[in-house]
Amino acid sequence: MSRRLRLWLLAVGGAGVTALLVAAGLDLPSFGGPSHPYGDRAVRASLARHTANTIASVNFDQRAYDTLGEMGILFAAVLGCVVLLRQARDEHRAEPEPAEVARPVRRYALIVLPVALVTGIYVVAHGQLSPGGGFQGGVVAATALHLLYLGADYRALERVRPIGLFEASDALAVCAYLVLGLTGVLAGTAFLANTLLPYGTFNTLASGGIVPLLNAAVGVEVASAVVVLLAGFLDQAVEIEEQQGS
Amino acid sequence: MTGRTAPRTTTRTVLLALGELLAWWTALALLWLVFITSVDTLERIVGASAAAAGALLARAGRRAVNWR
Amino acid sequence: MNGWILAATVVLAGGGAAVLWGVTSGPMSRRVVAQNLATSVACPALLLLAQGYDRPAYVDLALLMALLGPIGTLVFARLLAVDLAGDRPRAGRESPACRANDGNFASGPAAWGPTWAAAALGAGVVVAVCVATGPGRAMVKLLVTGALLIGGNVIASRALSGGFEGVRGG
Amino acid sequence: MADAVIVVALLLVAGSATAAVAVRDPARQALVLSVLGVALAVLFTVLQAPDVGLSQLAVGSALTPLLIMLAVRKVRRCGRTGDETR
Repeated sequence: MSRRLRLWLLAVGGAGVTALLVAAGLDLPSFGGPSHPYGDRAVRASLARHTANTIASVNFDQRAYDTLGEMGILFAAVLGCVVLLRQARDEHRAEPEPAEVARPVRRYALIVLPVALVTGIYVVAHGQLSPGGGFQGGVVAATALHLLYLGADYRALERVRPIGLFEASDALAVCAYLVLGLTGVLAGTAFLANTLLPYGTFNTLASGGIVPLLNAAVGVEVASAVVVLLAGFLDQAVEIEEQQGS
Repeated sequence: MTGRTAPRTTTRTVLLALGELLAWWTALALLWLVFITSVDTLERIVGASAAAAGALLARAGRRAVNWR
Repeated sequence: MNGWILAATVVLAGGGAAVLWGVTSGPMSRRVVAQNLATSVACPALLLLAQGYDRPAYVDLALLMALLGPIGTLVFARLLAVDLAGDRPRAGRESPACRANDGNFASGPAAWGPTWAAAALGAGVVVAVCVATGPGRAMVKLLVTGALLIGGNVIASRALSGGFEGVRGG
Repeated sequence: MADAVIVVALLLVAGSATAAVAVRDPARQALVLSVLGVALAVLFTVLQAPDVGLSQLAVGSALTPLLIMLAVRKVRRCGRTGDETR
């Protein structure tokens, strides 16, 4: 195909997409209007199940099956990264060099490390009450751990990060989500149906039935997955070297 | 000589470790109380566990950095 | 639209434009300083928005911003340490001409101007929001956010001006 | 007038996204990308979607820069050892 033809093809395709987008844009309801058919129903359903944060109710109750799929995507993506970034036969591990970091930076890292972990757990645990949830809190908790690499060196991080444990907890958290869903089937209702647990008092930690438990499972899964993913990247960037002269 | 001083050192190390953990646990539990809006029993239990995890990580992190 | 949201708009427009200009032009040392400033502009703006929309739950966003923003800057300071050390004017042969080339907020001592300005902005916003909230646990949460923001920014600036000079390969 | 803050956030996102595409060096791109993450988080907040804003904040402020910068370092190291061997 010549360059000229390709450009023409691109122009025709672009014009078509533009026309469709403009047509769709003209048909949209106006910005910030009063009519929210889906929103009204979602809010009503979430209030009926005593979940203060409607987003958590949508993610972990009304459409919990979608979240299972997203969790599977993250799990598969991290699995793929671990396979791709493994130590190949023509590579060897070099001991990471110790680093001298300025003292205020090191102290900041050591102080913020537990604060960030507690904040991450808070975001996971309060997912059904305030903005946040398993994904956000899990990422914060996993980021906290890597302050040890930033504030000191990779060896310090490796000492507090038993990677096998994180791989196992990643898989176990996915299993926990599935088992929580299957208990619904065993009890005679649907997969991932939020009917087993009491809905609790509105706006307390125990409200929302199954939502806080699914939130916790996702939180553990995301935190472990991020730690395992970053471990693959850090190994490649800091430790693994190509064999000299190969 | 070393055999006689060893137990005292161990007790002292254990006390120091407990003190460090307790200080971190108190600070982090107070932080949790600051974050939340309504306080009830379950909230206290979860907060205490989160603070304990944070205190353990704080000590592990400090030891990992000071180790060399 | 109330005064809080107006203040947030002003902070976002002014600070955002400065950050965008700084992060897209000039030497690497200036770009990382601008990236660090993004945190200290966005976090006060988020606090003002939480107050303006009258939703205390939105303070969580500012809290996470204050916690994670400096960590992001530390990532750049650590992994770009070699590039930044090359950019930085050496203390020995620091001439006025060499300084003038680096623009108005280059690395080294000159980066402390915007850092303290951003810290003052953060402190001012936190105090204003605290006064509006009144005493209580919500106020302590705001103060914790402010402390994390200002401390994190100062430490990140310290890291950018040679905090990782002892780091070679690791 | 009430939408001024939304307009400002949208302009910031558009500006930083364009800059992220226009800058060519991966390390500098990562810097612009982290600013884009902050701008997106603010945009989601002013559009009253704090959950999405929190996700963007958690991923965009520290995790994505770390992944990109580690990949950049690995590529640079590979280039250096390749030069030495040759």
